[in-house]
Amino acid sequence: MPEPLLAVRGATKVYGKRQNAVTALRDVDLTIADGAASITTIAGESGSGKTTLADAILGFTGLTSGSITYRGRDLAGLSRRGRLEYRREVQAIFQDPFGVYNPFYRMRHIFDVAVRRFDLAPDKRAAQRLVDEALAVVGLRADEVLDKHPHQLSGGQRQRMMMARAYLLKPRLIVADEPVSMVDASVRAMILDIMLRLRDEHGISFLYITHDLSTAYQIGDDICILYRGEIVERGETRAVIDAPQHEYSKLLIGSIPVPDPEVVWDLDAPVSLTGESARTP
Amino acid sequence: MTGDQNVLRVRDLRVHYGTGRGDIIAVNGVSFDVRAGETLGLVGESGSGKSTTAMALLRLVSPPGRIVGGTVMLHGEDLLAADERTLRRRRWSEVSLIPQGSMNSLNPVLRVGDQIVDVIRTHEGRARGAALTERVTGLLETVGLPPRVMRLYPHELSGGMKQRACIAMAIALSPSLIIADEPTSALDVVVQRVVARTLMEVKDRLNSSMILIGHDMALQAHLVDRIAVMYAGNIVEIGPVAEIFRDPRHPYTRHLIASVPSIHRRKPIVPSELRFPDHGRGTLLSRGRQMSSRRRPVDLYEVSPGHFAARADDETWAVTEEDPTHA
Amino acid sequence: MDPTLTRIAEAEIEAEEAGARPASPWRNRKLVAGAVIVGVILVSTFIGGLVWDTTLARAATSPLNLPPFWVDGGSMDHPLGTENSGRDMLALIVVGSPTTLRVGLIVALISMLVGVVLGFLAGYLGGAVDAVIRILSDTAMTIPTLAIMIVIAAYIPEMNATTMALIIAVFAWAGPTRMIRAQVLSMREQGYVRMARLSAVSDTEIMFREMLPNLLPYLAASFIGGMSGGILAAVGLEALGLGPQRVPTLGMIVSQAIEGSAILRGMWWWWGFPAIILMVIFIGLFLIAIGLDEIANPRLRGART
Amino acid sequence: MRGLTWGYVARRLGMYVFTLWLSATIMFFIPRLSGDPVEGMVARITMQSGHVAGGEELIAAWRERFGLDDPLFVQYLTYLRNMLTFDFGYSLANFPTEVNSLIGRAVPWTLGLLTVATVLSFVLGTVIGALLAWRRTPRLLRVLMPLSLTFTAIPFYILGILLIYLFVFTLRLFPVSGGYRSGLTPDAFDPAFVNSVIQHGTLPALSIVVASMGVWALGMRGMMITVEGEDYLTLANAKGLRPGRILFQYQIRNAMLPQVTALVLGLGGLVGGTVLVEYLFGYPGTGALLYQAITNADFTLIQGIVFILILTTVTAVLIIDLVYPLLDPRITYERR
Repeated sequence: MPEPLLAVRGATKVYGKRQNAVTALRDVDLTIADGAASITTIAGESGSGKTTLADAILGFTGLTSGSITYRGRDLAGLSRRGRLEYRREVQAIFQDPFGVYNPFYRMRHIFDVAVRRFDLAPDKRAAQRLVDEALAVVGLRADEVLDKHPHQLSGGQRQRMMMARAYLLKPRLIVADEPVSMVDASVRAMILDIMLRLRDEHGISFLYITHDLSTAYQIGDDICILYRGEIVERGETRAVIDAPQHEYSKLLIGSIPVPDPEVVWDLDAPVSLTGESARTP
Repeated sequence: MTGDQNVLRVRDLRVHYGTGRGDIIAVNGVSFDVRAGETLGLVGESGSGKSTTAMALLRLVSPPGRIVGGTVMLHGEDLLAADERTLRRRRWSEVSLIPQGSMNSLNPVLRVGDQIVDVIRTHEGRARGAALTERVTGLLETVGLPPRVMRLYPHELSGGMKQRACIAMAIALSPSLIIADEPTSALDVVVQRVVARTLMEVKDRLNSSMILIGHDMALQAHLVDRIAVMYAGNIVEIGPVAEIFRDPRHPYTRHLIASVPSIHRRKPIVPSELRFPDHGRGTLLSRGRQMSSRRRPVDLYEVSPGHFAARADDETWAVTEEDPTHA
Repeated sequence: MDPTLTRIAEAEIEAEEAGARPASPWRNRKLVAGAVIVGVILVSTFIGGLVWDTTLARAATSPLNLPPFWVDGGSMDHPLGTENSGRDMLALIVVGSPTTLRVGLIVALISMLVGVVLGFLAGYLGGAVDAVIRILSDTAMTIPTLAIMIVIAAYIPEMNATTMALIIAVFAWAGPTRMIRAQVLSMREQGYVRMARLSAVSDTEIMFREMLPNLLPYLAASFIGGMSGGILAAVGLEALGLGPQRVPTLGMIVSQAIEGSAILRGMWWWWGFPAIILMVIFIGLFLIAIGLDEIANPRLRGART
Repeated sequence: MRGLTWGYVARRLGMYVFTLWLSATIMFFIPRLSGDPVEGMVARITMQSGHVAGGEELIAAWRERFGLDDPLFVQYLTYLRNMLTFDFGYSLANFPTEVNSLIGRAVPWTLGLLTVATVLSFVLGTVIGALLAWRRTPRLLRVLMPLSLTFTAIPFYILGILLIYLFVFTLRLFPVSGGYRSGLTPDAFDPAFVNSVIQHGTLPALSIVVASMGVWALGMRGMMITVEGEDYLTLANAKGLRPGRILFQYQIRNAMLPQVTALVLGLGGLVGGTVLVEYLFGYPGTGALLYQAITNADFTLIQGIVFILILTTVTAVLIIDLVYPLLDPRITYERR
C-alpha cells in the first residue's frame, strides 16, 4: 500500500493549563491519498477546531499529542532541508485577502520572497517567467498587478494573487483556510473554479477548510465534519450531505438556506446541540 | 403601487463619497417603496451601495460620504428635510436599526439593559424603575434571552446573543420600520438560523415593515417578500421574491442567483464578472463638477405587475471574465 | 458604512495627498515645520561655532553682567551680554545648544535601540521573556524616574554630558519597549507574517524585513519622544545642579541663572536666551511628534481642527 | 463578580510591592556601585563648592551611621527593614533632626500641590480634548484651543521661570516664593493663612497645569476621533439619543479609558516636574527640600525623599488601577 500524501493521526491540541484548559482538537485522524489529486473538506463552525487543524498541518502550532506525517515522514522529525521541502510542497491560502500582504511592499514582494527562499529561478528573467505563468493560471496579468500596493487591488485580485503564489511553488497540497468566506459571490465562483482547475489540470490536492457546506458540495471530494474538536462524520461529500448520519451533521445541513423561495426552510427545527450560554467566568 | 400602503417612499436618493479628486457615486438616485408589514430585501455585493442606502435612510452617512439629494418619505414626512429635533424623534421610535456586525455595535461600558433603557427613556420620558425592568425583561424574553442578560456587559455575550440583544433593542419602541443591515452575516449557520427565526417572529408580532440588507441570496429567498437588487449604486431589479427567482430579468440578478452554491444540486461553476463601465465602482466625478455631472438613474421597465428591471440590452451589461478594477 | 466604498474613498484621499504609497511624510506640514525648526537650531549653532570665539564660554573671559548690545551699557563685543562669572552669553549658547541636543540624541538612540530589541523579544517570543520584560517596563513606567536619576547623579563625582545622557537613557527604554511590544504583538497575528513563514522566511528576516518597515513611523515617533524626553530629564537634573560641571548645556545655563537670582536682578538675558532656545527645540520636536502621529493614524489627519 | 476580581487585585498588589522593592533596591545599590558611596558624594560636593568643612569627620560619621563596614547583605537587610518602617534616620546636614520630621513637614505641601495641579490639568485637558473633537463645538473655541496646546511642549520648569518673570518680577501680582506669607502661622482655619497659601500656590500650580494640560487634550482628542468611527456610536445616533447623552455616555466614557491609562503612565513625570517647580518657587514641599539635601550632600534625606516620592506615585497608580475596572468592565477579562 502506498504511503498517503498526508496523514494526521490522533491529533489532539489542548490550549491552556488545568482548569482553564480548552481542547481544540481531540484525537483527529485524517488521510489524504497520494494518487490522484483531490479536494478534502474539513467543515465546521467557529470553535470546531478546524483552524487549529490547519495551523498544525502548516506547522504554525504544535500538537499536544498525535502526529502528522507527510509522505511517511513525521513533521516533527524533519531536518532543515526536509522542512524546506515540506514548506514548498504544502502551501496555503487564507481567508483574509488583505492582511496577507505586507502593506509596506508592492504585490511583487510575496513572489520575490518565495522565489528567493525556495531558490526557484537562476536569474531575474527566469523568475519573471515563472511569475507570469503563475499569474496566467489565475487569470491575471503581471503588468496589471505586480507593481501595485495591496490596497490598490480588488478583493478578487488579491485572493487570486495568493493562489498564484501558492501555485508558483508547484505544491502537492494546498491548505485553503476559508478562502471564499470574505469575498463576493462572483469572486467566490472564480476562486472555486481556480481550485478545481488546479486539482484537475495541475494535480494539486486541497484541504478545503470551511464553514460553508454548499461550496464544499460543489467542489469537494471527501468531507470531514468537525464538531467541538472531533470529527463526527466523514465520507464522500455528496453522500454525507445528502444523507447525514450524525445528529450534528443533520443540524448543520438543515440550517443552510436553499436559494429557492419555493423550498421551505424549517426555521423551527430544534437546535439542541448548540446550547448557547453567556460567557461568564 | 398605491401610496397609502407605503410606510416608506424613497425617491432619487443620492449619496456621494467625497475624495480629493472628486466624488465617488455610492448611491445613484435610488427609488423604492416599503409597504406596510412587508420585508424588502436589499441585495448586492460589496460596494454596491446597499449599506450606504440603508444608512442614508436614517441620515447616518458618515464622512467622507454625504447625502446629496432625494427624499425619504416616512409616513409622508421627508426625513432628509426634517430638522435635527424631528429627525432625532423619528429615529428609533419610527425607524430602528439592527446593525451590521453587532460585535462592536453595543457600547462596551454600558450594561445591555441600560442600552435598551436608553431608547425608552429618550423617546418616552422617565419611566418607573420596576415597570421599566419588566419591560426590558419582556423584550429580552421576546428574542429568547434570559432576564439576567440585562445586567451583563456586551463582552459577556456570545455573538448570537449580542445580535439578539440588538434585535430586542430594535423592537423596544415598536417602530413601523426596522432596517436590518446584514444581521446574520457574522454568525455561524446554526446560530444564523436561530437569529433569523427570532427576527421574523418579532417582525410579525409588531406587524412592522423591514428592510433586510444582505448579500446571501439563499437567505433572502426565505426571509423577504420583495427583493431589490443593487449594483454600483443603482437598483437594477426589484420585485416579489418568487418572481425574481423564477424569472430574473437583469443579467446581474441572474448572475447573483446563479452564483449561489446549493447543497441539493451540484452545478458547474461559472466564473463570471459583470462589467458596467458607465456606473462601475469607484466612478469618479471630477472635482467642482459634482452637481452638473450627476448620472441619470437607471431606468426601470415593468416586467410584470410589481416586477421592474433595468434595461439590459445595453452592451455594457455583457458578462465578462474580467474582474472589475477601480480606476 | 460600506467598507469597500470607504476604502476606495480613503485610498483616493491618500493618493491625492501623497501621490503614491508609502505616503511621503514630508507632506505633513507640522512635521516639516518641526523639522525645519530643529534643523535651523542645529545649523545655526554649527555656524555659530565657526564665527564666534567659543573660548569666551569659560569663566572670567569677559566683563561681568553686561546686558545685550541693544540695551544701555551693552556692547557689540558681547552681543547677547554676559553673566555673573564673566562668560559671554553668545558663546555659552553656541557651545550649550549642541551639547543639549547631543544629550537628547544619545538618549533617543539608546532608548529606541533597546526598545526595538526588548520589544521584539517580548512581542515575538512571548512566554516568560515577555512576562519579565513587561513587568520591568511597567515598573519603570510608573515610578518617577527623575527621582531615581537624582540619586544616581548625586553619587557621580564628575558629571559630563555623555554620562548624564547615559543615566537618562537607562530609564528611557520602557516607553519605546512597551510601544514596540504592542505593535509586534498585533503584527505577529497579521496574515503577512504567516505568509512569510509559509515562504520559509526565518524569524530574524520576518522581524526585520516584514515587521520593522511597518514600524518606521512608530520608531520615528519614539525617537523624537526620546529626544524631547531626554532633554526634559536633562533640564530637570540640571535645574537641581546635577548637570555636567565643565561643559555648559542650555539647562545648566538656566539653572545657574536661577541660582544667581537672575530673574530678580533683572538680568533676563542670562536665563532668557537659553530658555527661548530650549522652548524652540521642544516646540520643534513637539510638532514633529504630532506630525508623525498623524501619519501613523490617518484618522487624526482627516479631522483637522 | 464583575469589575474587580480577587485575581486582578492580587496581581495589582503584587506589582505594587514589586515596584517598591525594585526601586528601593536600585537606590541601595546605586551609591555602592561606584565603590564607596560616601566618598563619591563628598568628592562631588568638593568639586562644586571647593571645600567641605570637616570632610574627614563627615565621612567617618557616615560610615558608622550606615554600617558601611558591615557585609553587603547585612547592610541590605537593614536598609530594607528601615524602608519598610519608614525609618530613614537622622538628617546628616541638620543633625539631630530626623529625616521623617523634615519630610513630614514637606509632604503635605507636595501632595496638595500635586493633587490640585494633576486633577485640574487632567480635567481641563480632557474637557478641551473632547471639545476639540466634538462636532458641535463653536468655531471660535476650536481655533483658540490648539494655540493653548503649544505650551505642552514647554517643560514645567521653563514655564515656571516665564511665569515668575511675568507675574512676579514684571507685574508684581504674586509673591516671590514660599508657601505662605512669612509671619503667618500655619492654621487651616485662618482665612488670612488660607488666602496666602492660595496666592503662593497659584503660580506653581499654573505652571504644572498649563504645561501638562495639552498632553491630556491631545490624547483625548485622538481617542474621541477614534471612538467616533466605532459602530456603537453610529447606533447611538440611530437610536435618536440626545447629543449630550451620546457625548457623555457613549463617546467620552469610551474615550476616557485610554486617558486613565495615560494618567497612570504620566504620573511619574508629573511628580518629577512638581519637584522642580517647587524648587523653583521656593515652595516648602519636597522639591525645595530635595535641592537642599543635594547641595548639603544629605545622604539620608535624599534617600528618604526619593523613597517617599516613589511611594506616593506608585500608590496613586495602584489606586487608579483598582478603580479602572469600574470604568471599563472588560479589563478583568483581558488575560483570558
